[in-house]
Formats: sequence, C-alpha cells, structure tokens
Amino acid sequence: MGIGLRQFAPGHRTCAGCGSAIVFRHVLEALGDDVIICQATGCMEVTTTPYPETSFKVPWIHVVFENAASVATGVKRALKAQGNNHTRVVAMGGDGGMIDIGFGAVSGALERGEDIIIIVYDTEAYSNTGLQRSGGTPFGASTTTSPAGKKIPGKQEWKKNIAMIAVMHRAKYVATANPAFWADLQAKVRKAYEMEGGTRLIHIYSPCPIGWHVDPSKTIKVAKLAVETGLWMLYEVEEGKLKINYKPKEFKPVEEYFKLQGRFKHLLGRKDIIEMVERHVREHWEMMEKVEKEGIDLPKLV
Amino acid sequence: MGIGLRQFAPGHRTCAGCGSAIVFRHVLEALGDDVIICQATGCMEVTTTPYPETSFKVPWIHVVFENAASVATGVKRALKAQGNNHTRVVAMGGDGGMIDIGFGAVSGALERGEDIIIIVYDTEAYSNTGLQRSGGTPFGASTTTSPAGKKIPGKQEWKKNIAMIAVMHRAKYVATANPAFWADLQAKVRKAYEMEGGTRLIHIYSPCPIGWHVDPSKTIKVAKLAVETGLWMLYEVEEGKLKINYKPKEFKPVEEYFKLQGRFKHLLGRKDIIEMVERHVREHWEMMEKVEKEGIDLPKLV
Amino acid sequence: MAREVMEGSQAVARIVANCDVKVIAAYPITPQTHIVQELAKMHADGLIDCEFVNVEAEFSAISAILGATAAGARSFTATSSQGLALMHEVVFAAAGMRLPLVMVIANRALSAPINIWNDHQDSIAERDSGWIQIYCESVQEVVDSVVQAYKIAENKNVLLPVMVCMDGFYLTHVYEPVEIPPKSKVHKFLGKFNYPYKLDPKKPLTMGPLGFPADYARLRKQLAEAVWNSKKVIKEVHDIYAKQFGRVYGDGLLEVYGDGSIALVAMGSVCGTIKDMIDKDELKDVCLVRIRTFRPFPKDEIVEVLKDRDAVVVLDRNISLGNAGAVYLEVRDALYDEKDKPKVVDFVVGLGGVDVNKATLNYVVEKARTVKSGHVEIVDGSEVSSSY
Amino acid sequence: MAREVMEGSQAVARIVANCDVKVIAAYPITPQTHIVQELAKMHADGLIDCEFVNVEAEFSAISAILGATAAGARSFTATSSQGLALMHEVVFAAAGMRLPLVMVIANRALSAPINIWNDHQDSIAERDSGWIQIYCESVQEVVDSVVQAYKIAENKNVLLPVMVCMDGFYLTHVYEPVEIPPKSKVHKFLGKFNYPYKLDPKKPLTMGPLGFPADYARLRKQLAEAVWNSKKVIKEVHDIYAKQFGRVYGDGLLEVYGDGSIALVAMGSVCGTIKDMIDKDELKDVCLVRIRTFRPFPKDEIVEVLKDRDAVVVLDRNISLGNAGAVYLEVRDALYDEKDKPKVVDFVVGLGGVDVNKATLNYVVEKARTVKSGHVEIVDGSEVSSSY
Amino acid sequence: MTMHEITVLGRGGQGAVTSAYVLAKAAFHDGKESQAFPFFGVERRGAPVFSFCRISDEQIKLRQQVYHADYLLVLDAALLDNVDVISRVKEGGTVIVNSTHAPDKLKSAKGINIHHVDATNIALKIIGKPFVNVIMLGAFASISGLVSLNGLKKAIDEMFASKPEVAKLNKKATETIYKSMKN
Amino acid sequence: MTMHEITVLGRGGQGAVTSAYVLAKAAFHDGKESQAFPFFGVERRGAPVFSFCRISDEQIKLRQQVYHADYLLVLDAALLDNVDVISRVKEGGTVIVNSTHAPDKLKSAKGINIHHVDATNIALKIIGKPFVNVIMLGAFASISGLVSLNGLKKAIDEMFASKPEVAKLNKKATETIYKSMKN
Amino acid sequence: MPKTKDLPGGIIIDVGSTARNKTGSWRTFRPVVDLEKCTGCGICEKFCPEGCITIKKVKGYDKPKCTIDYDYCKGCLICMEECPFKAISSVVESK
Amino acid sequence: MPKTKDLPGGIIIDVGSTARNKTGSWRTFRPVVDLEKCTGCGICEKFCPEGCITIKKVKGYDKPKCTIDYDYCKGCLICMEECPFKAISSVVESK
Ligand SMILES: Cc1ncc(C[n+]2csc(CCOP(=O)(O)OP(=O)(O)O)c2C)c(N)n1
Ligand SMILES: Cc1ncc(C[n+]2csc(CCOP(=O)(O)OP(=O)(O)O)c2C)c(N)n1
Ligand code: SF4
Ligand code: SF4
Ligand code: SF4
Ligand code: SF4
Ligand code: SF4
Ligand code: SF4
Ligand SMILES: [Mg+2]
Ligand SMILES: [Mg+2]
Repeated sequence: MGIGLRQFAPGHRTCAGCGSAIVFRHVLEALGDDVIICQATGCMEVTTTPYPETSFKVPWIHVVFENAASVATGVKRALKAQGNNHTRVVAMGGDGGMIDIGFGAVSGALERGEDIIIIVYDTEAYSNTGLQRSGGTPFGASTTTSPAGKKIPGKQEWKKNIAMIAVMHRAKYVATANPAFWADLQAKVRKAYEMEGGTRLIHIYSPCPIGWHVDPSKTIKVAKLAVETGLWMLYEVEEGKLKINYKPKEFKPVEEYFKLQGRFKHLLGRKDIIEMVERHVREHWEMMEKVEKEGIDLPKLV
Repeated sequence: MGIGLRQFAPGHRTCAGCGSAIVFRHVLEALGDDVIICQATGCMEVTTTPYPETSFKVPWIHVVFENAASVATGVKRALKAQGNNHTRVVAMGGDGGMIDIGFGAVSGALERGEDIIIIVYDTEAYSNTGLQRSGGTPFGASTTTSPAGKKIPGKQEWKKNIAMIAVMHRAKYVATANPAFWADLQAKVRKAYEMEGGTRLIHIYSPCPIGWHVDPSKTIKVAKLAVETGLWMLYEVEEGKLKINYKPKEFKPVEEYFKLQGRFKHLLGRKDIIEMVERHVREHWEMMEKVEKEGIDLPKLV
Repeated sequence: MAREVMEGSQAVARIVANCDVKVIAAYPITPQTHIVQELAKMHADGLIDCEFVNVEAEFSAISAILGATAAGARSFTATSSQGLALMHEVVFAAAGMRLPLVMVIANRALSAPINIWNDHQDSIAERDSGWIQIYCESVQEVVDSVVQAYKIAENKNVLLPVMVCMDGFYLTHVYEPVEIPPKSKVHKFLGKFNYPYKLDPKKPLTMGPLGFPADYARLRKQLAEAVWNSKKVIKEVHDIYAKQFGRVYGDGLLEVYGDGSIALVAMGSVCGTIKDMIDKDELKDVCLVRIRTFRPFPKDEIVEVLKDRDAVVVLDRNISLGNAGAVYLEVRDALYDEKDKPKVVDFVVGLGGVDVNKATLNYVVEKARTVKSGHVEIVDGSEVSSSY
Repeated sequence: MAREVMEGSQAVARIVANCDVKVIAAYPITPQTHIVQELAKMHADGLIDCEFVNVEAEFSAISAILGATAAGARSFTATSSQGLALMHEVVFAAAGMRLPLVMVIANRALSAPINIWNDHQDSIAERDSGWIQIYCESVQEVVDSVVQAYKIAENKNVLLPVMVCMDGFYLTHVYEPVEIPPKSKVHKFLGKFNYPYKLDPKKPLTMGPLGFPADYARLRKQLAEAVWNSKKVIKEVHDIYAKQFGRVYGDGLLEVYGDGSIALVAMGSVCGTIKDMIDKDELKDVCLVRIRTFRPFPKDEIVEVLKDRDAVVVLDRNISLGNAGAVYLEVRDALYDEKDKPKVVDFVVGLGGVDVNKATLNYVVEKARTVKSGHVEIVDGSEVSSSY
Repeated sequence: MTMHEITVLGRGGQGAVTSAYVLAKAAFHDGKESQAFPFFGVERRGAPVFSFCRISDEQIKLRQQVYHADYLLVLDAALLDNVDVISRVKEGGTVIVNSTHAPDKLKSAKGINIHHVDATNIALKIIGKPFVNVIMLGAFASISGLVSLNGLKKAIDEMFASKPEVAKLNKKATETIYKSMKN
Repeated sequence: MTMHEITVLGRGGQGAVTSAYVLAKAAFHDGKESQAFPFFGVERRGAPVFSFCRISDEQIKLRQQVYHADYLLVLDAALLDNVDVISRVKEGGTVIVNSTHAPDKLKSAKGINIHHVDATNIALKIIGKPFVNVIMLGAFASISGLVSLNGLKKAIDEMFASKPEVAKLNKKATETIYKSMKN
Repeated sequence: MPKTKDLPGGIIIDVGSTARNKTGSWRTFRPVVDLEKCTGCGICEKFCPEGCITIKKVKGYDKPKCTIDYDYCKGCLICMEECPFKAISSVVESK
Repeated sequence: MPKTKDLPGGIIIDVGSTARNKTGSWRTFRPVVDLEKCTGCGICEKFCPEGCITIKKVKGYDKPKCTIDYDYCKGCLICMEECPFKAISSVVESK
C-alpha cells in the first residue's frame, strides 16, 4: 500500500499538486494507526471530509478553526482517564489555525505541557479561503489581503517564528520539517510519536501551488529551494538542545526561490528587498548556529 | 503631587498593600499625560472604575478580558489615521489577561508589530476572581485551582516566559521590571514610551499580598527577594541585544522567598522541590548570561 | 441520605464528583469560581479520580470537554456570562455534533458595563443553539438536575448537550440544606457512559465534516427534532429520578404553584420568593408557572396551564434588545391560537443583579392589573423602594 | 451616478471607501472574503486613505474597530458565521458601550456541520445584543444601507452599532448592476464623524467601567430605549437618503409588495424571488412583507400591515432550536392582541444554503393554505423537486 | 411560621460571610431550616461587607436580600461611622456590636435593642488573634436563643474541619462569650 | 418581459465564473439588465463547477439558482462524461460545447440544439494558452444574439482592466469565434 | 451495522470513503511512465499528493516499476518533475 | 457640561473621582511618623500603594518630612516596613 494510504484515502478534493496533501501522507504514515487526529478548519479539513465522505481511516475530529489544540487536550485526557496510554493524540492545523487564530489554544497546551503532538502544516497563508495573509506568510509575499499594490509591495512583516516561540514555552520537542525531505519529516514525526509526556510541536513547510502561483509540478522543487536558500531551516530542539539537521554548503540566492512563485513576482529585480531578506536569513542562521555551537541550553521541560 | 497621582487618583478599591497599585502608580507616572490606556478585565480594572467613579485621569477604556492588545491596536490606528503621532497607546493587563486568555491578541499585535506598549502586571494568578492558577503562576505555588492538596503539591508547571516569547516574536523592545526597583521600572516604561514603531512589552512583577498570603506590609520585601533569589531576573532586550540589568552578587536561598508567602507554605522543608526550583533558576540564568556574553543576536524588528 | 448545609457551589462540585466524571476543564469566572475551586481541591486531595484541566480560556474549556466527550469520557465544565459568551461558537458546534456535554451556568449579566451579578442574559443568548436548558430554583434542584442532565444527554434518542442554569450568587453562594445523592446510587442511576460513536482507533470514524446544503439542512432538521423530542425523555428521567430520589419538580418541564387566575411566569431562584408570597397570600389571586426547561420550550404544556387564566405576567430576567424579553415572546407565541386567551404582559426585572424582591413582585402584579395586554416594561429597581 | 455591473462584495468595498472610513480591521471568512480582499487591494494601491489591520482573529477585528471608533475614527469590519460567533462577547459589549460601529455580515450558516452557505442563523443569534440589524434584498440595498448605517449609528440620539446583513453568495458573489454613490455626495450626506465622547488626552474620560446592579439596570434600560427609539431615526435617515439618492426601501423598516390576502413575511435576498413570482402572478393572492430591520423589531408597523390578512406565512432562514424560527415568534407576539387576527404559520427554509426557489415557495404557500395556525415546519429541500 | 433574619456587618477579610454560614449550619443542627448568603460587592479587604442568614421552622423559599433584619451583628464598631445600621433593622429588632463600650453613635430608634460585647478582647485572649466573626455568634445565640451553643459548636467543627485547632479555640471563645452574656 | 438564463460549466480554475461575469457585464453594456453568480462548492482546481447568468429587458429580481438554462456552455468536453448536461437545459434550449467535433455522448433530447466550437484550438493560436472561458462567449453571442460583440469587448476590457494585453488577445479570439459561427 | 446517513451529528463511519470520488476525471495532463527508463527508485511515489503511485511488479519486467492509478491521478506532474531518470512524460488527456 | 450619570454607555467624565471614596475608613492599623527620625528620604512615598504619602514641609522642621494623608491610607504598613530609618510605627486605629 502506498505511503499513508492506510490512514489517508485518495479522492480528496485538494488541488492538483497540493503540497499539504503530500505532507499529510507522510505525517499520517509516520503516525500509524494508533492515533486520533484533531483538526482545525482549513484546506485539509474541507477537502478531505465532504459529508458523507471522508479521506481518513484513523479516528478524526474537527470542531472549529481555533481549537484543535484544546480538543486534542480533551481527547488525550479522556484516553488517560480511561487507562489508554498508548494512543497518541495529534492536533493538526494550518498556519492560520495554529499560528494565528488558534495560537492561544496552542500556547495554552504548551504551557500546560499537554501530552499531545501539534502539527502545523504551514502554507504561509489562509489557503482555504483564497490565500489571505497569515502570521506564517513571509515578508514581501503578495496575498489577497496583503496584495502587492502600487503603494505597498506585499506583506510588510516577517514570518512569525512559531517553532522558536514553542521552544520558549519549554515544549518537550520542537522540530521543523519539509516534504522535500520526507524521510527527515517522517523520522521527526515518529520521534514525537514515541515520546511520552510533554508537548511536541512540528512545524512543516507545505507549499500551496495554487495560492503561491506556482506550477503544480513544481511543488517539491519549491520546497527544496526553500531549504537550499536557507529560508527554511531544518532543525530540532530536544531537551533544550538545538540541532540543525541540514546545512546547505552554500545558500542559493533567494531570487531563485522567488522566481518560481507568482506571489513574489513583484519583488524580482527589487535588489533592496531581496538583500534585506538575505540579510535576514543570514542573521537567523547566525543566531541559530551560535546557539548550537555554544551549546546553549534552551528552556526545557523540567 | 505624589507619584502617579496626576494620572491615577486614590480612593480605588485595591486591598491594603496591593503591589499592583504600586506598579500602576509608577507606570502611569512614567507614561505621563499624553497616553491612552486600554485595559483588560482584572483587579486593576474592577477596583479602579466602580461606576460612576474612576481613578484614572488619563483616557482609559476597558472592553473585555481578552482583547486589551486588540483594542489598543484600534485606538493607535485611529490616532494615526487622524494625524496624531504623539499620543502613546498602552495595552495593560494582568497575567490572566495578557499571558493566558488574551495572549492570542498580544501575540497578534506583536506579529503585526503594532506601535503600542504592552504592559503585563503579573500577580502570578487571577487575583480578581480569587487567586486561581494562571500561566504566570510559578511552579509549586498553591492557588485555588492548583491547591496544595494531599496528592498534588500546588502548580505542577513552570511559569510561562512571556518576555522571551515576546522576544521570539521580534518585539521592538522587551523588558522585565519590579516595583521594588521602581526607578528601573520607570526608566523602562519611559524608554518604551519614547520609542516609535514596533511593539514594546514590559513584564512587571506585581505582588498580591492577599492572594499570596503575605502580610500586606511585606509587599515590597517579597518583591525585592524575588530579585535577590534570582527568581525574577531584571533584563531588557533591545535591537536583539539582551542586557541583564541587575545581577545579585550571590543568590539568596529560594526558601527565604517561600517562607514569607502562604502560597508556598507547603513547600517549606521540601528539599527536593526547592532544589529543583533552584536548579531551574540556575539554568535560566546560565542560558541568559550566555546569550548576553556571546552577544547572540536575538530576533529583532528588521 | 441526610441533608447538610453547604454552599451551592460546593453542592455542585460534590454531585459532579459523584457522577463518575472523568474529565473536568474549566476557567474561573465570578460567580462560577467556587464550583471549580471546590473540584480542584477535591482533585488535589485525591478525592475525585479524574483529569482536571486548568485551561487558558473558556473557549478551550468547552473545546476540551467536547473532545473528551467525543473520546468517550463523561465530562464537566461550568462557566458564566462572559465565559459563556466566549464559548458561543463552540456551544453551537457541540449541539450540531450531538455530543452529550453537561455544563453548569452560574447565570450572570453580560457586559457592558461589566457586572458580576445575576440575570439570565448569558444563557438566554444561547437559546438557539440546540442545548437543553434547565433553570433551577434551589440548590437542591441544581444538584438533582446535574444528575438528570447526564441521564438525559446520554440517552440514545437525545444525544444533546445540556446546560444546568443556576442563578449567580442567589444559588452559587447560598448556604442551605441540601442532600447530595451518594455515589453508589448515582452511578446506578446513570450507568456507565457509553457514547456509541466515540473516537477509538479500533473503530475509526470521522466527526465534524463539511456538510453541503442538502445534508446540512437534513442534519439540522434531525437536530431540531431531537430537541423537540427530548421533552419526553426529560419527563421520563425526571419521573424515574423522582421515584428513586424522592424529589419532584413539576412534570420536569413546568411547575405550577398555587391556583390564582393571574399566572406569574418565571424561571430560576426568584420562583422561591414568589412561592413564599403565595404561601403567605401576599400576592392576591396569583399562581406561579415556573418554566424549568426553557429549551426545549414546553409549548403545549404551557398553553395547557395558561390558556384559561385571566392574565399572564411574564418575568423576564433578560431582554432581546429591540423587542422584549425572550420568555414573553415565546409564551405569547404559544398562546396565539387559543380562543379567549389571557392578556399577557412582560416585566423585565432583575437585570444585572437588581434584587427581585417582594416589593418588585408586588409592583409588577399590581401594575399588571392595570395595563393592557402587550405591555412591556423594564423595571430597573427605581420604581420600587429598595427598603421593602 | 451611473450603474455598473460588479460583484456584491466589490460594491461593498467601494461604498466603504466612499464613507471616509479611517480604520478597517477584518479577518477572512467565506463568503465575506471578497469584501476584505477588495479593500486590501484598494489600500495597497493607495486608493483608500485609511489604516488597514490584518488581525489574527475576528475577536480582534471587532475589538480593534471598537477601539478605533472609541478613539474617534469611523471604522469598518465585515464577517460571517463562525467569525460573528467568535465575536459574540464583544458584540454585546459594543452595544452596551454605545459605540457606533458598522459591520457587514455576509450571512452564512453556523457549524456543525461546517457549512459555508447562506442562512441567517449567525446574525439572528445576535438579536439580543442591542445592535441594529438591516437585512438587504439586493446589492444596491446593501450599498445604500451601509451609508445609512453610519448615519443612523452616529446620530446623537442613537449611538448604537449597526449590522448590515447580506446573504452570503446570493449577494456577496452576485454580479449585477449597481450604483455606487460618489464620495463627495456620501461625505456630504454623512458629515465628519464626530464621536462626542472620544478617547482624547485633552479631554480624558473613562469608558467601560464596572456597573453595580442599579446602575447596570438603568444603563440597560437606557440602551433598550435607545434601540426602540432608533426606529424613528432609521426612518428619517431612510427618507432623507431616498430624497438625495433616489432609492426607497419601504419605510426603511418594512416593505410591502403586492396586496394579496396571504402575507409572506421574509427577509433578505429571497424577497427578490418572491417579488418576481408576485409580478408573474405565480403566487396566488400573496403579498410580500419584507422585514428590513429585524432590530429594532418593527412591531407596530408589522401589526398594521398584517392584522387584516387571512394568513401570515413566515419564512425563517433560522431556527431557535427547541422552539421555532425567530421571525415567526416575534410576528406572533406582535399580533397577539389583535382581534380576528390571521392564522400565522412558520416555514424554516434555506438552512445551510438550500436554495429557496420557486418550487419551495409554491410548496410553502400551498401547504400554508391547508395547515392550521401555529404550524411550524422545517423544509430541508427534500419536500420539493430540486429541478424546478 | 416564624422566620428570623440576621444581618452580619463586617469588613472585607473579617469573615462576615463565614459568620453567616456558620450560623446557618448551627441552626440546621438544631433541627431548623436555614439559609445564608453574602451580599457580594467587588470591594477588597477592608471595605464594609454584609452577609445574611435566615432561620425558620419550615422550608425557606424566600430568596430576596435581607432588608430589615431581626438581628444585626456588627463585627467592627468603627463601621458604625460609615454605615447606617439602624435602617437595616426591623422595628423592635436587635443590634449586637463588638465593642468595649456601649456604642454612643448608635441611637436606638424603632424600639431597637442595642447590645455590645468585647469580642476582640476575648478573641485576642483565647484565640490569640482578633478573629471575632464566629465567636460573635456566641452573643447572638445567647441573646436570641435562636441557636443553641451545641449547634454552634457542631457548626464550627464542620466549618473548620481541616483546622481542628482553630475550631477548638473558636468554640472556646464562643462559649465564653455565650456564657458571659447569659449572666 | 423576456429573461434568458445561461449556465456555464467548467472546471475549477478554468474561469467559468469569470465567464458568467463577463457575460453579465456585456449584456448590461448592451442596455439590458443582467445578473451573474457562481454555484459555490468547496472543490479545488480541476473539479466541475457551474456558474450562471440571467439577461433580461427588465430589472431582475429573481435570485434562485438556474435549474434549466436557455443556454448551457461547456468549457471542457471531458466534463460531459461526468455531468448530466441535458437535465440542466430547458426544453428547446441550446448547448454549446468546446470541442473539435460534435460531442457524440450528448444525445439531444427535449428539442435541445447542440453546437460545438473548437475554442481550445483558437485560444492556443491567438492567446497562446488554452484560456477558453471568455472566448466561448463569442460563440454564445453569435448563436443566441443576446449580447453584441461590442458589448462583449467592452466587458472584456473592463474585466481585465489591469491586464490590457490579456484583454486584447481575448477580444481578438472572441471575435474570431463570433465570426466563425456567424458563417 | 448502521449507515453513515442514519447517524446523528454528521458522523461518518465509511472511513476512507473519498476513494469513491475518482479524481482522475480532473486531469488535463496525463503522466506516462516509460517503463524502460524507470528504475523503480520510488522517488515519484514519495511526492505524489494523491498517493496514486505504487512501485510494483509489472508484467514483462523483473524489477518493480512505477505504476500510476489513473483513477485518482490529478495530473499535477510532480512525478514527472521529480523523476531523476526522466522516466515520466506527459500527454494531454483526452477521453 | 453634561454629568456622568447623563451620559450613555457608562462613560465617566469625572476623572479621578474615586478620590471621593475615603479609604481611610478601612484602616485597622495607623502608621505614625516620628518626625524626629524621618529624614525625608522619600522611600516610603515610592512604595505606598495609595499614593497618600507626600514628602513636604512640615511646621517646626526645616527639611521636608513624610506626611500621610489619612483620608486614603489603608494601613498596609508598607511604609513602616520599608522606612530605612524606622521612622514609622503603627498603632491600632480607633475612631
Ligand atoms: C472563526 C473563523 N474565522 C474564519 C474562518 C474561515 N476560515 C476557514 S479555514 C481558514 C483559513 C485556514 O488557513 P490555514 O489554517 O492556514 O489552513 P489552510 O487552509 O491554509 O490549509 C479561514 C480563514 C473560520 N472557519 N472560522
Ligand atoms: C471571558 C472571561 N472569562 C473570565 C472572566 C473572569 N475574570 C475577570 S478578571 C479575571 C482574572 C484576572 O486575572 P489577571 O489578568 O491576572 O488580573 P488580576 O486580577 O490578577 O489583576 C477573571 C478570570 C472574564 N471577565 N471574562
Ligand atoms: S489551495 Fe493550496 S493548500 Fe489548499 S488544496 Fe489547493 S494547493 Fe492545497
Ligand atoms: S487581590 Fe491582590 S492584586 Fe487584587 S487588589 Fe488585592 S492585593 Fe491587589
Ligand atoms: S522516480 Fe522515476 S525512476 Fe523512480 S520510480 Fe518513479 S518513475 Fe521510476
Ligand atoms: S501527475 Fe501528480 S497525481 Fe498524477 S501520478 Fe504524478 S504526482 Fe501523482
Ligand atoms: S522612608 Fe522613612 S525616612 Fe524616608 S521619608 Fe519615609 S518616613 Fe521619612
Ligand atoms: S500604611 Fe500603607 S497606605 Fe498608609 S501610608 Fe503607609 S504605605 Fe500608604
Ligand atoms: Mg495555510
Ligand atoms: Mg494576575
């Protein structure tokens, strides 16, 4: 049986070439069968459960947009109270559901150290409602609510760093992942699965070809470039120790990444902005590498 | 005129010896008159504005518990749209209002880099409703919803680190303060006031003698001890640079701090727990001192 | 099964502890706090074997018990006013998903201005949602209603969430004699919670999908019918409970007290004061019609007891701003098709904790004698001397 | 002032841009998204001179425009369904604070199941809050109502927030000819926003204090009266607007179309279909009574137009689960005291986007002829052939 | 049917609410029906607060506040400066003030009886702290005869079940006051 | 009063909705009343989608969906496998399919006229991409006479105001189809 | 056993039932595998959003090969793009 | 000028009006300043939650001294606790 098909059937209504669908296949494969998924509203909910059909073959619940982490809290506590300590509970949502509107619930779960896995599949926008800006949208990207206009060239704020914010919450385990590096992704999900106690959060890059104005066939290409340009760093923080999982020998130019995507079209040739983005990437890497090198103990769960 | 009285009249209904009232006096003094305060529900709202009376002499608005940062966002944008670039807008709330239930709004404002000042006065519990556990409650403290019982000895999670979480949001300026160090507190508020653009967040220790079961006369004593034991670190992060403002020569024993407070009574003599707390303090200081020493560039606003 | 004097909130906590509840999630808010604190204390002392979640907001409180119920654990939360308002979105979702949650509401006014005292606006504003709502008169009734609520909610033909509404302060903070039915008896009455569609890796299913128009409408109709039909189960549960535990609240939906030709229609703790006045003949020719379940609305039952009265005086502890009190509107609808139907008037009383005392009740009844049918009046307390 | 074919959402954005709005804060949700996107585009292109806030949730959207209004800036937001439900707590607070917000609601069903299509449950569930609610039939009416909304809300005798309700998809996504009144004329009509109690360091004041029972009740009564009294201003504003801009919507509160003895009472876009049928004589002996302002409820006006009919057939695009449709309940209340009053029946139609087509309307009217007064029926679409 | 209404006036933090609760428990132990409840404000420590109790032979249905009490207990004589106590007592009712001397500010009207007892002193002597809220009930019991000393003791034990030492001292002080008034 | 109803069937992403919108604009430019709206599903790119248009001489009040169209445009012949097109057309109505050949799967019933036009080919030739949604309106205009070519051109200009090049090519292709059908 | 449509609250017990919905009909381009070039490396399988590629035994070849289930393939062509051996090409779908 | 109670929505224009509420009545203990010992250092002023201490000229002394406004002093005794010169003592309040 194909990857994830045991848990996640085809026939779902995602767009052709959807990166989130690829992410779901690998996440669900890594999670296996003994799991309950609590999902936030978003593309991967609307496209997968058009009543009376469902793509899921593992138990799955959706309530509203904002509360996946809290529903998961309740599910996990219920299992515990019933003596089931094996089934893992996963809160799953997009950047909108987990970084913006549902972040209060995510933060609450992290603060309580809920024994759940939080998966953020990050399409860097509200894909479901037609590509509006989110906290996950990168600087400069044009979205329908941060359009590249005559006066304002796309989003003017930097991407919210949900992974490091989770670290500062003393999450048990924090990792970033990318479907182009699917083995790494699956290994991280599996690691989170095997752990017990404490909140594990995995932040996954999920290209949205429709929203990003990328040719559907280039979904994985773009994902790879995100890593090769340094824009998407693969790392994990375990017991307070940061480990960067992959360091490109040389960073590819950011413009190469931008070129493939309509959402950055207006920035092509904008040296000033591109340099700013590259400086930003550099600074982020410098900070993270220093933290890794100096062996700085980040906040950890007890 | 006494400190803060220009902005904040007496006759409010706070308990005798209330640390939050001391904090408010200094904060309001430092903010001056050209300011609008947007406040969350909590002790300092209920006790100060019993209709038809108000303690405030500067414009002040309260809507609900969760939205101080968002109301402030609107107020600031309105001023901007009306060409007023001088009046500062402050979102003010307790640990409940800003670290828990209203943290989504705080995080949203930080993400957008709203040009506002966020003041968190942290009584380490929901004081207004009778001292329930909050994300700000320290490990081990007994509160009415995390009581020291026969089975569970008080709160079992560590205090949520709102200041460093704000840093990871690339806040423009983040600082911690304490009323026992009132001059430092006022200087920090003033610094935040003078800045323009970007979100400034100040996290202030606010002893609640009633809730903590502390003799009202010991409010400042306890506040000082929090700093001397290392439990409350005074620092600021500006342009990504961390500066620890005060380093006790030697940390006083945590037990000295606990002894004064009924909320920790059950931990006296609990060597195991006290050692754990002290280790925790040490680790936090080690991390922060390393970050300071290595000059690690923390995330900053462009 | 002796009675004991205790605080209303403590009584709630103690009965919850006896209901074999497995997950409690709550957020503090006046006047609900004592319920949660009491449960927290029992939990910390190991006196109640369940998970206790100190969530960061009410939105998460209801979400967590929704998740817990879906995963097959009997659950509990309590809230009030702003907290209930914050839950609004999930309140609707819970009913739509047909999850048998039980929630105690410590009724309190809604902001603005912020006010911590009792009225019914908070739960009345959720009357569309599909929850069963039981309004209680005494602490004892709250205790009994919590047990009944689980039994009703979990009934296979119901599968609906239930709010047990108790007046803030009037019932949450009162000390009075109350009997807490013992664990063993309650367990026997309720049986084990056995949600037929629980989340379970051994029997996977999907909950909370997207509903296209035709399916949505069909599921809503099914839901609407479930709420209507729950009347039968509410009555049955009430009767069996009455048999086993010895306490009767009208027919479970509605209670009539006295036999005057003027019917005072009311809900909640004020009914006690009205009964006291009827007992003492302080309200001439008045009977009390107490609505216990505002949802489902006991339409036929209400028509039966009201249609032959001379006048119906509704006491609304809420107002649908821009029209009238919610109870009044629905009582008038119910009676609409009767012949020779009574005059019906509305008094919106006790908003934001204004005490609905004997002076107010006298004022209302006397005024009702003189005004025309359709009279709607907000009594803010200034009409009557406060020093009755 | 020529008409142009454009999308309903675009028309809303364009009229908002002409209302001298200074702060916009919104969060996307289907079917409101196009409104916000259009405004975002205009903002990014420098075509509208205002602050545009991409908040992280609807709770913050309404909080931000509340703050902005309090600080003296005319503001705007739009939302729908789950978004409005999430705002619930602040919706009540805004009215209590008497802040003249204007919000467009793209009406959509409430979860669960999640459904993105049109019904009125979302805004009906806010009917208690103290907001004025205007339900529109056409895109043109939405455009005109937005302008009127600011004028009404900001009137010193009103100072209440206003919801302009437009049916999701039916109006938000329709392209049709519409006239957008030009900026200059709209500015003149509205005048500058001059909130008398704005937050201003030069004139400090306190907003949103704690209200003790007596003060709370007094302020609520004041609020209730403000909502009732706003009927007058709504009519006046409607009339002046009609004079200046040439479009009439009944008397501003209520519109009667045709003169059949059977009155179909309805709100929103379905009224267009009903009018079409009346024009074509496809509904024998039927007239349409369109409620434009459900809040304040035009009680007296409705009695006037309904009392002498043979039958009143209410179309509710909502249901208060456990009783009946909200419009029905209030229409029955209004008519209660009439002599020889008509039979009144309720049809809950179009839940979750089920198309209320001519077949449905025929079904409803025919059925209404045979059933008794008091008949309440949920029409989920299965009753009528979908291929009318 | 005889029903008696009691109001307790104290300061936030002084335990006026507990006082009414203990009284309700005591009356119940004596075989009566009872009800006690606070008037809830938002005042913090130090501000005046009221609480109420009803004692009756039959089930108590009435749920309005107590406007004119049969008995009014004042835990802190200083409050008499700020609170119009007389207006809250029935004609012919009784006020019992914790004070070393007859409260001169309190002019009897409406045939109201005024008693005083130096509860603070007794509390300091026996309990070691000025906790007067519960022990004032000793005076009430003695003067009104509406609850028995035994009932009070049982109620105190129940209320302070987790703090037997506190219960013991409170019972002792209550008894002392009870007996002193009987003389 | 004559009102005509048009349904456009396409795939998500193919622009069926834009097509109906352009048509509504065109009719209005011709001095008629019009209305266009999508049937909204949650399908993503690739799934079948409908959109609707009404054209009338008088104000259009009707707001129900279009059940039986006078004209039905099929942007992608492959859809005929999955969608029962005939049931959505009025008796005596017209179906216009984008196809190289007469669609054999489509059995005319109820007196329905079936036309086809190789729009994809024309689009590829003129626009360089297979954008057929707008240009299919050329065929509609030609067959129905309900909108003028001029009206269409104006509508296209309006719809693509920010992309004049796109507008130009679309107009050209529309005209090409329009004329080819006239012959 | 109860049927999904008989259950309350929109619960779905037909797990994996979207498989009924053959998304192959959405396809505009069809990926075609050149079995000669395909090494069976499985890379395409990892990246197909639909999970409609399996690497399995194919008649006439010893080694397992890329096999596409056209019932579900939406024609995104990620497989073509990612195949390191250029074993997949595309043709316009025609039915 | 309008009065607060005439305004809609609970708006309060009497800013600082809690000053009407003399919280001095709450006091159980009264802080008493020993003017001889007081150096006028102002530390007590900084920490008084009520802001009811001012350091000002007092008859009979050259240097300004700690002055307590007993109208508002709630008697928390922070001033006493924090005075480095032990210049403040407390007595039981008696009125
Ligand atoms: C309270 C509320 N607000 C708004 C929406 C509308 N909404 C549904 S999904 C969505 C965006 C989802 O974005 P994200 O979480 O990033 O998931 P994606 O669609 O990108 O996969 C929005 C705005 C909603 N359902 N509920
Ligand atoms: C939605 C909502 N939930 C709960 C409450 C009740 N409530 C009011 S203030 C408060 C606690 C405030 O705590 P914090 O923010 O720490 O301020 P403090 O009282 O400690 O000064 C709570 C729980 C509320 N007003 N609204
Ligand atoms: S919009 Fe983006 S995330 Fe959503 S289904 Fe399409 S490609 Fe996937
Ligand atoms: S409860 Fe604590 S924070 Fe609140 S007024 Fe009293 S001392 Fe201050
Ligand atoms: S990637 Fe290419 S070579 Fe590898 S299995 Fe797929 S088609 Fe064959
Ligand atoms: S074209 Fe896309 S959907 Fe089809 S097999 Fe290749 S990767 Fe899968
Ligand atoms: S702290 Fe002491 S010495 Fe200093 S001013 Fe106050 S009373 Fe005087
Ligand atoms: S006792 Fe407290 S309130 Fe009084 S002056 Fe001293 S510090 Fe201020
Ligand atoms: Mg997303
Ligand atoms: Mg606090």
